[in-house]
Amino acid sequence: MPHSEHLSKQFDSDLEDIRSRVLQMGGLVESQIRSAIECLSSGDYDLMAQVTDGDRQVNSYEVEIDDACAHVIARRQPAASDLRLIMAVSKIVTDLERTGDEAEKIARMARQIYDRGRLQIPRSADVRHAGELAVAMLRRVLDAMARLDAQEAERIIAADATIDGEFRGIVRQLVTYMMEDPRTISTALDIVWVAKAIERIGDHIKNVAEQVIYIVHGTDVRHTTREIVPESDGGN
Amino acid sequence: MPHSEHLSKQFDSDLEDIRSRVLQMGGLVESQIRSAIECLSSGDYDLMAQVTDGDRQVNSYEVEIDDACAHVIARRQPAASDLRLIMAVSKIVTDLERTGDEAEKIARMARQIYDRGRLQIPRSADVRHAGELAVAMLRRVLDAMARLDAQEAERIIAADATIDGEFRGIVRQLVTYMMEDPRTISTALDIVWVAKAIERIGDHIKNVAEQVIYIVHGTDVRHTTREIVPESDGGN
Amino acid sequence: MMPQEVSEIRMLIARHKRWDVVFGILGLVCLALGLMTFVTLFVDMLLDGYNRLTPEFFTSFPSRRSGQAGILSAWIGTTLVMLVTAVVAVPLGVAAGIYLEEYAPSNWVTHIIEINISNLAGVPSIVYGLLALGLFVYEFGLGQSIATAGLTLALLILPVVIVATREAIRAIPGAIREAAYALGATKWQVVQGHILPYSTGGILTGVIIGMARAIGETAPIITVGALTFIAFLPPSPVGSEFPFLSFEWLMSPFTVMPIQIFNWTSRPDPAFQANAAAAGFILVFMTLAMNGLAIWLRLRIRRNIKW
Amino acid sequence: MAEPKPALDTLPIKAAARRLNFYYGDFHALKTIDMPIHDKRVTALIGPSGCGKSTFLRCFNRMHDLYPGNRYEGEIRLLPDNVNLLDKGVDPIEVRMRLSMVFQKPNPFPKTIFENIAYGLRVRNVNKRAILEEKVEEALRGAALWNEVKDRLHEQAFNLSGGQQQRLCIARALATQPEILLFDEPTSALDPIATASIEELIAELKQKVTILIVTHNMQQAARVSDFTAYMYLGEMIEFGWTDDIFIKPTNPQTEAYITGRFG
Amino acid sequence: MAEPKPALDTLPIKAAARRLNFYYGDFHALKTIDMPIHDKRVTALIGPSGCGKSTFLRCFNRMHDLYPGNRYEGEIRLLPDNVNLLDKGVDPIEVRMRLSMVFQKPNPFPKTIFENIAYGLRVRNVNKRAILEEKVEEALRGAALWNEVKDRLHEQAFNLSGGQQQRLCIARALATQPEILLFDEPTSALDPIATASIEELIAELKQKVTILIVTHNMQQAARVSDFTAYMYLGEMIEFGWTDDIFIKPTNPQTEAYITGRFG
Amino acid sequence: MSGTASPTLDHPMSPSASRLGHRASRHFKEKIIELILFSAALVSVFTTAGIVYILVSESVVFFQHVPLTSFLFDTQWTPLFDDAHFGIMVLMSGTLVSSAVALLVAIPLGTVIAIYLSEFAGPRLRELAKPTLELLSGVPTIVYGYFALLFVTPLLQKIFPELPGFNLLSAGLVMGIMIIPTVSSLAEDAMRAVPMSLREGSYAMGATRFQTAVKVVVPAAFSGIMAGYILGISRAVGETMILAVAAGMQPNLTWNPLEPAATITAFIVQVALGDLPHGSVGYQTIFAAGLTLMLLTLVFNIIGYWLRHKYRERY
Amino acid sequence: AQANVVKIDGSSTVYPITEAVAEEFQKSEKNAIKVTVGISGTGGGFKKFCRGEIDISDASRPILKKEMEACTAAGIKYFELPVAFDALTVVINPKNSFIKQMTVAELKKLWEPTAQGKVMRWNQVNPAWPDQPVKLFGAGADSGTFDYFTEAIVGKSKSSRGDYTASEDDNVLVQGVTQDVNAIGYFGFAYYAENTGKLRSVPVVNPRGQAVAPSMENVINGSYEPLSRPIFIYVNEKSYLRPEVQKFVAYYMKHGAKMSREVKYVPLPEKAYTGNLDHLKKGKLGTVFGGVAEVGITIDELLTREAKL
Repeated sequence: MPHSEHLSKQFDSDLEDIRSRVLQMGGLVESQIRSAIECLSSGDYDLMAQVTDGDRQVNSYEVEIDDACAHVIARRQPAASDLRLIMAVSKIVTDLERTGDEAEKIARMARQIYDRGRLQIPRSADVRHAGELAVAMLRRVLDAMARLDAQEAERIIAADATIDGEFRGIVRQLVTYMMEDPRTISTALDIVWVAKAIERIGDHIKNVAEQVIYIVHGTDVRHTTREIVPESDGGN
Repeated sequence: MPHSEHLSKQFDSDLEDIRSRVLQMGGLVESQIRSAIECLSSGDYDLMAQVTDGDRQVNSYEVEIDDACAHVIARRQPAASDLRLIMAVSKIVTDLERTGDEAEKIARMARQIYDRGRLQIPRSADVRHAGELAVAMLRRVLDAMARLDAQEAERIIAADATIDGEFRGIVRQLVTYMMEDPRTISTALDIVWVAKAIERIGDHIKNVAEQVIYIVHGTDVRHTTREIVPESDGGN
Repeated sequence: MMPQEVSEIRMLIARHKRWDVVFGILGLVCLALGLMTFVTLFVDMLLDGYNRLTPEFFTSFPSRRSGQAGILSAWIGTTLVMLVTAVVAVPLGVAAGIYLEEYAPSNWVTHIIEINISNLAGVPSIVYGLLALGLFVYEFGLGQSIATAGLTLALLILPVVIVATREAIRAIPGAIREAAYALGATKWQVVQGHILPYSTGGILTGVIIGMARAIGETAPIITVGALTFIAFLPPSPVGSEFPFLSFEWLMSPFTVMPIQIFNWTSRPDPAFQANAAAAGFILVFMTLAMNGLAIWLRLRIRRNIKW
Repeated sequence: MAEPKPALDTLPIKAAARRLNFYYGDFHALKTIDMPIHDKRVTALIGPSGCGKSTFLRCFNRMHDLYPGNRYEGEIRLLPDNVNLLDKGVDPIEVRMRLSMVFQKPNPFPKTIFENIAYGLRVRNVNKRAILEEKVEEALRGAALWNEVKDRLHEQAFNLSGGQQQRLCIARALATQPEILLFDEPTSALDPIATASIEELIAELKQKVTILIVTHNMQQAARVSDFTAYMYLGEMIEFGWTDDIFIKPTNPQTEAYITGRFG
Repeated sequence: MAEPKPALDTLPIKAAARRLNFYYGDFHALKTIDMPIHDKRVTALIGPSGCGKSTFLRCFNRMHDLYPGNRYEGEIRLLPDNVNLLDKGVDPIEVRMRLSMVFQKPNPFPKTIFENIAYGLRVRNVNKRAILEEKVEEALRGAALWNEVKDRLHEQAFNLSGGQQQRLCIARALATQPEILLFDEPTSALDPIATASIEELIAELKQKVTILIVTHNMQQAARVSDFTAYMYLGEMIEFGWTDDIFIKPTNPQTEAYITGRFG
Repeated sequence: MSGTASPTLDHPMSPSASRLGHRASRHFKEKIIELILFSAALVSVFTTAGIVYILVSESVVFFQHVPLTSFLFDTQWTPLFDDAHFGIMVLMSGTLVSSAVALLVAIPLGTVIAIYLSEFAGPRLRELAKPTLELLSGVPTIVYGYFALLFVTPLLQKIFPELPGFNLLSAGLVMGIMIIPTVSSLAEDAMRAVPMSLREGSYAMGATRFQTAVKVVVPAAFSGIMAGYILGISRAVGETMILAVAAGMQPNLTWNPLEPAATITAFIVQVALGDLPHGSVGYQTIFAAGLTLMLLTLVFNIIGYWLRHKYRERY
Repeated sequence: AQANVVKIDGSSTVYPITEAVAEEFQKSEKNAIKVTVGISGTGGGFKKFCRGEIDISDASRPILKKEMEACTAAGIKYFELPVAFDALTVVINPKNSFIKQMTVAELKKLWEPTAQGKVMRWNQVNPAWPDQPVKLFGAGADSGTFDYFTEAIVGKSKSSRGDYTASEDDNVLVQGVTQDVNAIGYFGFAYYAENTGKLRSVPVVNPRGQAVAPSMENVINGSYEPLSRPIFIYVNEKSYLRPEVQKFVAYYMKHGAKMSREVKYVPLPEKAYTGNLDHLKKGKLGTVFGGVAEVGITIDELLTREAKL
């Protein structure tokens, strides 16, 4: 992929703008997830409200970037890597936005859990661990996108299985937990949703990683590796 | 929106091809959901396998249509309504594919439930009802897209709340159910996943409807109505 | 722009525009000077020769009596000489033009031919007279015949015809040529089917302008030694017996209009000056008609062929 | 790009056509056109061949006055002094001194690079060598040509490449510090690379000068302009932000043209 | 479009350049070019000005033979009879009878519409009125011009519009049933609407004839071709399916050109 | 196509074998035609060769009698006198002075008229004036000769009472008028060929008509204008009858246009008409003079050629 | 050569007479016989004559040695037939008041080569004349007129000053003298006779001391000396075998006197023409001048010489 500049500086700056906005958006989503997980363990209501606010910002990022993509296509007729970037970005922002939604959902669950007065959250360490895994993955995928590193993207796709595994483990343990004490069902179910959200974040990150590969190589890897990967049960 | 033809018949046929593929994909996804719901009540293993197979087809639709969109942009430099169509289609197929994934997930859950030997499924009527609602919504949104009917799309966006409501009801009842008989937790949780899948289908359909509005008016309605709509609890 | 700046600019413009007016007037004056000269000449000749412009003037032979003298042998001689000139110069000139534009490789031979032609165009007509005297009259033994005069004038206008042909051909866009070649046409097919038809108008215009120049030429014909009293007509080119065509006239002695004029102007009897004026008027009228024809052709072509 | 666009009526205006009609003899070429030209912005005129976009452009510096049988009606007001450029009392030469034009084909004069640019100044009776040199350099820098030609200012302009020639023409137009720069399909005779450099230049020039550009290449309008006006059969069909024209035009005719459905 | 594309080497080939070199005097214009021309497909040649794309195209019907100092090396094989078009023993006129060409600017002969099309046949000594009439109609239908001109076949070709003239030139090229149709920037002199109609025609023609087209307009190559070859400085940089060239070219130079990063 | 190549089945036209036969005769015919056309082109070379041969071979005889130095440097031209002098400078001066006078008329007037017609005049005036003007060069020169002698000279004598009846001035003036269309026509053509875009470029800078004409159009058309001048010079130098009639055939080494003088052409035509025995040295002088004239025009043409190449239009 | 055509070429001086004869002759023959008359000058005429291209050569002087040799070499024999007398006339502007007559010496002073650039004013020729510039007009140096005038006045053929306006076209000289009050020129009598209103002839003092004005009578009676000269036609012997040439020459001799007078030349006495016919009949070929041009031959002298042949 050429790193030289376009003849049109305006085009360069348009693309650069889009790229950096996507990374900003990714960074924001990353901190959203981190905060949401934090909410879960701290029960910090302010932070929860902050996450809700942050999601609005994530949403507006999505709208703006999509708009920018349409403008680049309309005004610049991008081709080859530029076109792939735009097409991929348009997909990526959807995934990032939905990741943001999941983060907000986690924060909302945290509020629900703390509203119920629960102070001890079942499997919170596991959830936290899974959450951190997701944050790390997101960071890696953003990095891969910034560096156009397709190999890293492939590793990220493979790593999604780990999160899926964590999720299945958490759900299995929560089921046991619920069976042991049916009164915890509501809370456990909230945790299940949190776990599900994290699992879903993993999926979105995987989607982003697939788009990174598309940007770099122009090959659509969706639904190819996935089918080789052993089927996950449960959520996905 | 002009219904006249392009000077380039090839362009016309490319666009027409994309449009009809999206509708075909939508039709396929619709039947996938229908079949999956059917699996749930009938426990028909063949049908379940069929849904799994069908999902592969949905996936390849997604890849093909995305490819076609990239080609139209690279080869035709679409503008205005054509550009909006392509951009929207690229978003729509993602949502349709994920809808397909959810259908497959429902079928997988059904298998899991029937594998466990359960013959009586809790809240199956409610689930079925929610599923039928989703199928109807999908049909409506495909229709709206075919007719470029933005008003219908707006109604569909509003209708998503109904499915969300159904979902919350099902979950609430399942929690009660689980509390009553903790042994049913596994199965009930499967049903929760099914309900969640249907709820999620509703979300995807809503996304599609938003894109239909974008196609018609060029206005991005995402994250606008949503924030006015009262917050849903639970899944989303 | 500041207001005072605007007013400054307005003054500047006014000053510059004064030149437009001055030059416009100057141009008109110059133009009028040229045109007036022509008109003066023309009218002067008409007035001087008016009384001689009778039908008999055209049907009478020259005579020592100014009142009986006419231009019959002169205008027929001129016509025949022009015929020879055209018949020789047009095919040669057009062929040479076609060769140079369509066939000639870019080598020293072509270069020499090209430089040579542009030089010939500037060679004084009297030098052609010397050539004709040495070559046609003495070497070829053609004598002071219509053939000699025709050939001499043909050589004289050959560069004009070649240049006109080349220019007419050059005006045909290369794209037309390429189109024809691309359809598999041979070079000659291209020339025959396209180059010639499309350049005909331009060539004709050039030929007529060349002929208009030749018709008034005096010096080379004098040099050849053709200042002659001729009171008879050359043999008719059309015979009543087989083969009906005769070329005897080619070798016939002749006189032409400018020679007749020259002759008359050098007569002691001033009455001949009127004859000269009348003949001059007719000659100018002939060139006028030829130029008119050329202009008409040029306009017609401009209307019919657009690239 | 993605910042919200200011409302049209809050933007400063450099010129405005008001009920402009134009006739070539009996032919009604421009029909009651109203259009603002926003200050320090690029406005593109697009439309199919014969739609009148070039005709409209050429009204701005009264080029039509050069040929007989042409007639204007209505006004083109130039701000801030609110003079009607089409007024009979306004000298077209004065108009042309205030609005420069760049043509379809690069048309440098058969002079040196320096003299080409100095021409406009000399026409204004600026003849001092020092001033000329300063202005020429300034104009060449403005047209992003200085570095390429500074060592050969006294060579013939024809030795430049097509794209350089066109930039020279832009420099020539800039040298007189025009209030509006008119471009009449400035890249239609250039290859894509030269075209890109001209477009790039236009993007830079709008920092300093108001630009009106006619282009038959829709994509070019999309690339370079802030505003786009779509014309058809001598009428102004739609005027708006370029982004809006190209993504969500409001007029079905504009839509048809933009999407290649014209007919 | 989205059906899987067949592997390149399984497609039938109409012609192939093999180690083709071309020299204008001392200038090495084409450098060892190898390229297939697939049968009944549109192959586009793109690249910046001076890259040799037109030069390459003009090798196919030996147009370079018209001008002195040009020299070919290598082969262009025409299938199925496997003749080398560049062979000294092969008459360029014969080559031109088998491969027709359409030029940059519409170049109808200043003759009637009928005679324009009949010309190629007449050159082949076809002079029977009935046959000519039949072939002319066929060619005009093939060029989608019949309906527009059938009532004025004996009018001057210059009375047609630019786009019609170019379609007439295409009809003229078609009349002799060429094996390959060569287009040398066929729309660069046309407005967008006429361009669209020519592109449309090319799309239809490929049902019947193999097409090789040179275009300076990348987007046009993208629109009309099945295959695209990118040339630069006389070399063939990349050849492949148009979709691949425009979405995922493999060569960085191609990528740079396609994305407008050329330099 | 090579002879062994398989026939092209898909080609609608005749099979390749017959095409090959066709081709052989085609090539033969093409070659013959080319040869014919080439011969036609050679005629011009033969013409020049003939001129040079005639002039040189006769001049050689002349120069056997007259040393080249005296031909070039003698200040008298009396080849037919008993005391014969052969100073070609005498005729040359007459030729150059008359040409200079003619060009002083034709070049400014011709140029002004060309600029006026091309840049100032309306199309109707142009369409009318140009061909009418061209008629000036169609008038037989003998007519001009008497016009100069009988009309212009008396007119000039009102201004210069000392002016002799025969003089270079009046002949030159009339010759100049005759040459005007040669200059103006070519110059105007060259100016019209300057693309409108250049003019528009200038007007768009705020230039007036005059500024545009003088600063842009004229420089752009310079080479074509030069071509007109050169052709004008050639015509002036080669003009015969006007000078023979009106300049006074007096071999007079002078640079003063108010005096009578003989020119090369006038001398040639005078001798050609005279009673001189052919083959005499006196008679051969006309060839030496002709050769000089030819060389003179050659020099001008070469200068013109060089100028045209140096200032070729590139717009 | 063409049948039935009598080809004549040569001197412009003889031309008017020959032309007039030819015109009348053709009329009398009802155009059955064609006659062409060219003007190539005497030299040009002899060149053609000695190449056998023409039948008759007009000559304003006798055939010269060189030409005789050429004719001999080509095997051409000829009859020499004097046809008229020409009187070279010295003319001045009618407004010239001081010249009444001129002597040969004065003319010589004016025209001799040494005068070139020196004798520029009238008073240098004759102190009695005013201090006015002299404007000279004369025949072209290639003409028989010039040869004769220089021989007669300066004493040596072709010996003349060069700074005068020379013209082959005598009308040009007429114009020159007419336009300039200080002009003096010389040319054939015919041109003076046609322009008596515009010119004044100068009586020249003859060897007998009489100032004689040029006129028909004075030439015929031999008093106009030394500026009168005979003019000739030369007839190719072989051509004379052709009946049309015979008829033409006969016609010429019969009507020559009348025609000469008509075109303002001095006719020879009748016996001269009959003598010529006699020569033709007897086949008397050749010239009586021996290849040199002489001056001052009177009609009588001429007749005597011719008779001797």
